[in-house]
Amino acid sequence: MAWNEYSFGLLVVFLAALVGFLALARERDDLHKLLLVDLVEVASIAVIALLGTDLAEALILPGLVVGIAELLALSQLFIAKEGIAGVPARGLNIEVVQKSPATVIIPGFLVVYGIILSGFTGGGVAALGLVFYFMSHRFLGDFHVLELASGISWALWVAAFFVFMFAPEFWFLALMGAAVGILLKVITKISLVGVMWGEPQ
Amino acid sequence: MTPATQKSRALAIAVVSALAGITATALTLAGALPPHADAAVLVIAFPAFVLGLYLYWMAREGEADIPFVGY
Amino acid sequence: MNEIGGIPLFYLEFGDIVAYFSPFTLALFLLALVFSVFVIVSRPERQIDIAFGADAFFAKDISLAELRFRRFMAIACGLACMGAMVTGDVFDFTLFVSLVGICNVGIVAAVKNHHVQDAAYQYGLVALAGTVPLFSAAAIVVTTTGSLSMLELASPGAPAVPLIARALLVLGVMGEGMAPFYAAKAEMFRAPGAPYVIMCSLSSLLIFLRVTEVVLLL
Amino acid sequence: MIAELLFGTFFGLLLLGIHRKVIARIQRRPGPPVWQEILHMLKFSFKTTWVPATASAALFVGVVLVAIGIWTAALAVVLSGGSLLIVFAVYMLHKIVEHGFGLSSGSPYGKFGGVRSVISAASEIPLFVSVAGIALFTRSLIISDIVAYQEVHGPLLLTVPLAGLAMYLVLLSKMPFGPFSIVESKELVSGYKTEHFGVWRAGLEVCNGLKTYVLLTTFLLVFVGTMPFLFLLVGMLVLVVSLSFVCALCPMLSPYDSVTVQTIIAGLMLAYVSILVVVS
Repeated sequence: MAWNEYSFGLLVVFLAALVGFLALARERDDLHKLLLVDLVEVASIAVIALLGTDLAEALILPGLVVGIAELLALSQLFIAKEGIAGVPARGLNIEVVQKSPATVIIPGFLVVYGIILSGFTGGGVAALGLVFYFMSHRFLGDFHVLELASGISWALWVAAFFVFMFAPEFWFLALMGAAVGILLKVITKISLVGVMWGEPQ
Repeated sequence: MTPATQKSRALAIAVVSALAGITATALTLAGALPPHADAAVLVIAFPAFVLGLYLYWMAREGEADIPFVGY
Repeated sequence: MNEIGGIPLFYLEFGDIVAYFSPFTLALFLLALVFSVFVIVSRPERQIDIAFGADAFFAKDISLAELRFRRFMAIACGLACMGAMVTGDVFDFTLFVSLVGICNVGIVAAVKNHHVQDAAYQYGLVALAGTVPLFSAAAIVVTTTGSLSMLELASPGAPAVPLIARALLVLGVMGEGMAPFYAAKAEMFRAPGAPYVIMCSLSSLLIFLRVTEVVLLL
Repeated sequence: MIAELLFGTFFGLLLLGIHRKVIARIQRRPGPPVWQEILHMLKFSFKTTWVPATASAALFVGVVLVAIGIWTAALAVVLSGGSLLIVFAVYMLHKIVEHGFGLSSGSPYGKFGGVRSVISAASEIPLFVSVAGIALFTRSLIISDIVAYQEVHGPLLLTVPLAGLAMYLVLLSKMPFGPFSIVESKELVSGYKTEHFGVWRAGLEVCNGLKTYVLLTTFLLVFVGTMPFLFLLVGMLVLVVSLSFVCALCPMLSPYDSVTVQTIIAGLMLAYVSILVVVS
């Protein structure tokens, strides 16, 4: 078998995974095990990334989604199992952060730039701005509006894919729909992280 | 549901599934139906026939015996 | 070695992703469907426990909220299974398999029993670790052959799939709940709610049967 | 196919009756008459039947239908010379049936029977070893192809005897009163069948008859090849008697030992098939 860049990359990734698994085998604490499994999971994403084409990006996304879903499910289960639900969380109670206009300007800039970028990356950039905003200003509104927006934009994204499949002649419409859908989806979903950071006690 | 209707319903299940199975096998022997269609019909009809028939002849129409109430 | 599970009866095309129904996959698909229907129509049983040291027994009841959640997870598990049975795409197969893993955890996670939750957690860790060989296998398949379609890979003249990819695929599926990794899973079956718990063992058997076909096909 | 179906059920039950008789004679008991299992099936079908109050009704009844249905499908596949993989899938899914029987009633005895059937998952691995062994030589898993291969090259039992042994162990772990039948052992009353009485039990007996017939037919077709119908029946009888000797002479293992022994066998078989792969 010829040794090329791919084989070496694979070897390195498998070594990394092996190290992760060894750590996993030695670890006894349940929470640490979960964190280590997440670390090992990165190796599998790296194997896909070694593909080195656009297809890799298309495969990483669902792989990542499934991995994160499992991780979330397990952390929820861990919380239930250890009975640590209902522990109060505190927000960032820093006066400068709460009063400074920079906490409005920077998110504003990021959101506008993100919308111009559009798509998954744009969503990520805009979401970063919103996370920053929500973290510095306590958000006391209704999460359900955000979740609703996220759900509807997700449906838009899926609908756009159906257009690609069954009516390819409207590809431009579908492309725009998918771009806007994923933008809104990623913005709203990630900004929830900022919201969840601190709830008033 | 009265015991009598239960009994007749079990009989109906048994008869219908038996007819379905026999028809499918006959049609297959005559060459009108592919063998896997016959198998598909029988996979559903045979269990239904077995349980329908047994439930039919198990069921009592009249009053049940006085149950044994212990020593 | 082309027609492992019999000659495919029909193909269902979604763009370039083809789901195919051979007698083998169709039979497995129908079984997953039948048990999903059981999950929908049947109420959970009331498990009887004997109190040790006393002449007494008690029945466990499942609350409505718990029932709803577990029924939902069991149906999701059934759907993921059906997907894994008929898909003709290696990567889709691995995704469905890891989805089955999540759903299996979800089915028993709502049970208020420490042993069951602990077993579910340990099983979840193994299942999560199992996604590593699964995704690696799919990635290696597509890198070495340039295709993820099982039908293309099975056709004569297709580039050979390396042995390591097949081995990783089997290893990943075993991680989702087959011997010898089922040790944590057996404890999950303590949980009451027969229709849902059966979905756990059914799903891992079905994906194992399917992976046998996939590995022989590639 | 109806004739084969009915014949298979009754002949399978007769074989199970012979199995009991042979075991009894080896153990110097008179034993029941050979048609006892057929009588059993009929007797249960006349008994008063209802669904227990604690049971999950749809599953309780549905699993009986599934049990008969999957083995009907397996018989159809064997008769039409379809894929061997389907027969083995049905064999593995029988575990789900046992599990369903055990859990659906809510009885602790049934539950333990069902859980035991799940923990003996290692008993299936020899199955895949025999599949792999066969596939290596015949390059096909379609039963008709395997039969055709044997007409040219002679019985597979002589070519891959250890794959045959693996399949024999698989048959053994599904025979009643065997060393591995921990799922219906007596400390659990009747194991997973405890709560299925009356008509439901009769349905299970039908399934057992059919299962025995299908598994023995598969073994003979796959490892010995095609033969006249009468020879097939004689071959099944010989197989059953040999299985009865094993069952009569081996005590039932404890659940832990059963799983350990099955795992060891599975490991040995896996090593064997990897050697086969390397050699070929």
